[in-house]
Amino acid sequence: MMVPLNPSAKPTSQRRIAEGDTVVVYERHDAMRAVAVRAGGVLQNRFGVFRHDDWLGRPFGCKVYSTGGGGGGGRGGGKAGAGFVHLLAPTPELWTLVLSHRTQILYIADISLVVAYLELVPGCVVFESGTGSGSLTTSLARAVAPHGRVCTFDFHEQRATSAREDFERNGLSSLITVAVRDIQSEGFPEEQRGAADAVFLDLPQPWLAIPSAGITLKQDGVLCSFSPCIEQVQRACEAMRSCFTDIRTFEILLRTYEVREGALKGATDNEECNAGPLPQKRRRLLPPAKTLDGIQNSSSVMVRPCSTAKGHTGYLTFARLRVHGS
Amino acid sequence: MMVPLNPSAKPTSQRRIAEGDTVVVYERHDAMRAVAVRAGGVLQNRFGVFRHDDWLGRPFGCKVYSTGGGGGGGRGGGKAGAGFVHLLAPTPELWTLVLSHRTQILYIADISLVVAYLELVPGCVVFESGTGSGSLTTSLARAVAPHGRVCTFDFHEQRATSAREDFERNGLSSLITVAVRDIQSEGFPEEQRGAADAVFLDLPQPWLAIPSAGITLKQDGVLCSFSPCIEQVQRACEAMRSCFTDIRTFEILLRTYEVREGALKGATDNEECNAGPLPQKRRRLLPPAKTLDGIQNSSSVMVRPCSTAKGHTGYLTFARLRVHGS
Amino acid sequence: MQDAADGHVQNETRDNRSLVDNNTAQNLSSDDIEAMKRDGASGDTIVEALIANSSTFGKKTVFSQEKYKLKKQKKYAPKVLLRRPSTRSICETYFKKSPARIGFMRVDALSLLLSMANVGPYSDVLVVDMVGGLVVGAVAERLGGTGYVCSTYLGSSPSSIDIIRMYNLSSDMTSRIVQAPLGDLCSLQNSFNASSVLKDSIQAEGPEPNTVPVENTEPSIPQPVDTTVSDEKVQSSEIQPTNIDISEPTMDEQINQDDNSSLDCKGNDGSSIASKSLRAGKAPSPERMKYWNEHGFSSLIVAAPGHEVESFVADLLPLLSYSAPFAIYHQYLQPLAACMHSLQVSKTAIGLQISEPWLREYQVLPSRTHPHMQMNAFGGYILSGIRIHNGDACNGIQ
Amino acid sequence: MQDAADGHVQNETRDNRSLVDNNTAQNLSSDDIEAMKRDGASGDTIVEALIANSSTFGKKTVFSQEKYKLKKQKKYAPKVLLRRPSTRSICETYFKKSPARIGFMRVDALSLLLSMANVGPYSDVLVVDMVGGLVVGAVAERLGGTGYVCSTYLGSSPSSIDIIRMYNLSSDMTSRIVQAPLGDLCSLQNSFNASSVLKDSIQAEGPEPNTVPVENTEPSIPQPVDTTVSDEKVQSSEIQPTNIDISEPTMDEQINQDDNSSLDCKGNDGSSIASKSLRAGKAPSPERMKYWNEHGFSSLIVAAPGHEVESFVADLLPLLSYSAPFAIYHQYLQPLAACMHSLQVSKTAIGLQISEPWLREYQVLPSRTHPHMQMNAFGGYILSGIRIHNGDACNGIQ
Repeated sequence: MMVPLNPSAKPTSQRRIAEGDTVVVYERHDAMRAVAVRAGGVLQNRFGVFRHDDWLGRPFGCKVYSTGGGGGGGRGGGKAGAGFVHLLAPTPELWTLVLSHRTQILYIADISLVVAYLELVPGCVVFESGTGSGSLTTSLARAVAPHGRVCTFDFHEQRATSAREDFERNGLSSLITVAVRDIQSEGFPEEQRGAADAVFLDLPQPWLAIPSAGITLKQDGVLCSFSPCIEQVQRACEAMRSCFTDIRTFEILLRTYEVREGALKGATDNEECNAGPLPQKRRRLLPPAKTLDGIQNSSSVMVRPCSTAKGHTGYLTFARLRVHGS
Repeated sequence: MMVPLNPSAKPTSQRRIAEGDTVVVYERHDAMRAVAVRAGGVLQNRFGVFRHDDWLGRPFGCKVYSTGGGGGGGRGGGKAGAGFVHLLAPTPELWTLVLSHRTQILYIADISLVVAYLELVPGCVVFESGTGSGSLTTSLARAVAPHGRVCTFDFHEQRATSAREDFERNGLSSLITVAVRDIQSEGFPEEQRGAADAVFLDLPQPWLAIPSAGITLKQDGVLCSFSPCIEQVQRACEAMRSCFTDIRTFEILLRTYEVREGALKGATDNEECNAGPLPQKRRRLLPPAKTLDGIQNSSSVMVRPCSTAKGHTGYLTFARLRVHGS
Repeated sequence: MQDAADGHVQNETRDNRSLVDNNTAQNLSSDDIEAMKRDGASGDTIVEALIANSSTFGKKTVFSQEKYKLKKQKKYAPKVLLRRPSTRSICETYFKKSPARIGFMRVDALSLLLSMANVGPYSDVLVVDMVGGLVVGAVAERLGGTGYVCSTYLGSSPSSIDIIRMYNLSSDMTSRIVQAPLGDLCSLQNSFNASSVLKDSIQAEGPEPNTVPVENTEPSIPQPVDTTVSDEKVQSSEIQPTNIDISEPTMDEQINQDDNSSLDCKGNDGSSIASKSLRAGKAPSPERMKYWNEHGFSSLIVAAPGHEVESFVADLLPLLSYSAPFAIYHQYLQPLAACMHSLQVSKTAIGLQISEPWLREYQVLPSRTHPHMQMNAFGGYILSGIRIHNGDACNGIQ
Repeated sequence: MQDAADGHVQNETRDNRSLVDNNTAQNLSSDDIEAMKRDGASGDTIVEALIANSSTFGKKTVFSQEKYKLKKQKKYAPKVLLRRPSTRSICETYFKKSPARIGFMRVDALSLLLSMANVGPYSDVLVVDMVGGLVVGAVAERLGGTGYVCSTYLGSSPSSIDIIRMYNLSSDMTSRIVQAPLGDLCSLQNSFNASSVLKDSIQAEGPEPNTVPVENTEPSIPQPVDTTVSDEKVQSSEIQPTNIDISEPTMDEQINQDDNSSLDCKGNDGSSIASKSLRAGKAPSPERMKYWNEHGFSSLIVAAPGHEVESFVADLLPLLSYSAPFAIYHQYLQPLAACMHSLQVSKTAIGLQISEPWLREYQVLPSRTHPHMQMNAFGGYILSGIRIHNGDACNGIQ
């Protein structure tokens, strides 16, 4: 259960992996997958063959080894030749990294800003369209649990069905309702008028849904619209100005850093520095290591930004429904 | 002379400050001003009164003291009570920090990207509109000197005159021609057809000047348009698509870092850590220093980004004039 | 923003070519303005007078006109917004008014900490909060009266968590905030003897260190939060990361008293809110301590921006459940790098990543859309990861 | 970009609600495509066939249609651009193809170095280039055959400056590139005896260390630059900052041979370009060494991204004129911080600042304008400042 609805449902050091649990199999930071544990089940990856039966009764966070056959190329590990992985308890953050991409998804930076700026707390009711791959939906559910509710809409039938299955598998069904509906042309259901503390829109033409979002929100409720292109933001802001206030547009990026045990070359050997150069031909033929004389090494942990990063995900526009008479 | 047109004109350790020189008086990183040195001249600032006569014959980069009267509050300095400043040789970078702002100006990050992407090298001819405060113009002049030329245009008469005076004072007159002309409505002068290696536009409606820029450029010449708002960029790009190729829009920001001799508190004293807490009332009354027991200090040079920075200057769109038949 | 000021740049015929920069354009002197103020003129009236007396206003472009107006309005007729406090507004206000107090933690960094530490219902979140209580309050808000936030501290003196008073916490939510010295948690962890565990924690429970009285005792009738903090309390926040002035901000966000409807559904999911003399930051009960010792905390957040965190984290990590995520905030990169490196070497955590959020706000207006010209260029660094069971034998704890 | 594809999102009636993700939309198999290739079909033909055989293309939005087309075009019909080399294109290419070779120096960082070091006509620029010659070449381009770029190095073995062969340098410009060991420059500086100065520098001039033959001997008829570098030369670039693969990039920028018109005015301002066997990286003449000893260099650029720079800079700074600016590039922040701190303490420089350029490219297209989704998140750090006379007596040098 990804978001525990009672204290005993959460993964602790004493809670053991049982049949039916979803675990996140961690190979590397950028290589994970979600696996539903079942008796007799088998996972095969580049580190070998892993039997689910070996996982039952172990705590989340444990390290499990492949069973001989096909092992090879493992990540070191104690047992001869056997590869290993770690079995993690699923969280909305891990889910975002392992879910099937049915659409472009939101990642942790946008998600956490959305939850904070929508001012979601337990008990809130939040509406979302479209559901997409359910990446944000899962975090919305955690934010409003245990007594709140997420109503999410997608016009794409297959997508809604897949999302519903995912939520079911992750134990979120009691928090999330998935409906098939084209919010851009039909708006949110009339009967939900004034029901939402917050509304989130990730639509190609958000301006079409904004009047309906205004009707669906409680007074002073917060709307967020996510769009990759600035033209969508411009039209959305224009549509918001009549009924919304405090309209603010943000962009959030995450810069990541890489760490290594470093060794910068020094330059303190002044005698060498003052010596005349040797004939150039001979120097060229020396192997590189031999020419590093006069250079000292100093060692420490070095850190620098990673070279590549997501340069843009989208713009987040937040606005608050104007309170009558203000 | 800010951009030397012969080897003897540059400021070296043997070239002394002489009457008529412009010096940059440096108080602090963010407090500088340009001063024309003249016999009998006097500079008064918060550090006291400085007599130009004391500066004559000294090298650029030297430290000079105020003459008693009004000194006070100096920056330490050796001589009792006297404040001091440093006298620097002007460069286009320093000029950008001391010039009179007649308009919004371009700063070093945008300027250096413009010079690189316009592929300016000595001998180039570059057209600019508007001249504004002449911040970019000065860097363009350095890039094309000694044999190139900058033709700059501004529709604002007073501004053009002031810029011309600045260039004169900085010894750039032989490199820069300033003309009063509304490039948006009149375009660049017809007789300059095909004369420019590069054209730079900083205009509210750049799209109006782009056809003329195309006519003024040599084949394969590079155009740059600077605009603060994205709508200007969108219209400019649209106007460029008919005659230009390789249209690329950039934004450049400069993040600055602050350095200090740091002392992070450590947390290695485990015995203290295990002791029970003292009654809370008494603790509150102790001065802060006394409650820091159990904490060790480790010292090093710490660096972190400065809190505030320019968040946006403008977008730079570069494009290359399409070569006939390509 | 004025919807009327829609003038598109491209349709302008006015420009500023004839404006001469001689500072004589305004006919109203500063004495005149002072006199108007003395006579009780409103800010809006003064702005109108300034416009009427500007010889150049009419010649300016629409864009410049509006810029002028906004500038003058900001100076003479500032607007005040009333709004209920939330993590968002509390963090934004502190970041603007006294960023050093909260270790330069911007709201996006705080939001990331909460996500990265998987804070949700029934979480038992271990927190080191040396940012005045900002993190403790934010976690309590997310817990919504379930689970626990256990604020731990080094040595014998708890860190100040005064900022939790700014949050609109119900008594139910406040009761979920406990404080315990790290030593007690560690000694529990190290002892396999349940009785010594209980002894230690009972000892800790005695004095209720640094208990913060919560003003807001009746959450069903929200009160404006207390905006001033006594000198004594400011002094007690002794572990501030830097030495800059840490005067308390004046919160302009206040509870909107006429707007209970939207508050009703939130924060206090119908449970008991009756207890009057509620206090945050009690010591946890022995049973609670025993539970945490056996089950581990569900996650960890460290916000000690003036401290080395490497050894800190080495002590804290064993207190977590296996598979529990953690997030460590810092204003400097190097301490996090050192910490990440030692975690990599010790193989006690995986999924390690140092990240820095980069937040940008935009002005979106017809024909003049661009990022804000001034920005907060720095909101802090975060090291995140997941505690793992690093033994090869995997059938029990420890 | 296709001007025809102007379809505004808001006028669309098609959307992707009926698209089912089952990977059966393309009726052309990869075997079919291979067969077309063997038959010599052009890339454009293959793209058209793919579109014609896509069962869903017609149902896609205009936006998705174009995205599909561009993606397929990129795969099957890549375009090649021919262009003359410049600092911009050389740096961009290396940054893309082998960033470690140039110490992750992005073009905006390189541009900043040139500005911050005030590189212009008649400059005497002292350079430490451990980025393969990228900086030396860029400085030579800006000097345009005036002044000097003196590439100095530690120890006895000069750093490789092979990349200067990628620049379109005239013989005049190339002759302005000299190389001298730092020891020679320092010993000159330390000796007040002019004769010893000359002796040292004459000794240095003998062997012409690491002279790089310049292929491009007739700049009036530009030749395509040589894109391969022998193994021997790659090996000789021994002071590479990191250990990743430093294979030479294939330059897709080449000299546009039919476009001499715009080249004529640039780079070789009419002066002698006759010398055939020109070499870059000779030792400077004794007279030149004497001049620099007396007058100092006009500025300094250090690009030693794998080195501690603090002690380096301590040796280099005295070689500059008073008031000369300097700019030090690094891929790590901490060495620059240490260097900045020691310069602050020693009071040998002012105007000290560490900055990091942050470059972002945008897609500007009707209804779909946004920053590029992928970016180079890092282009290096720069410490800049100005050397000052730190003595109180200010009437002479030293």
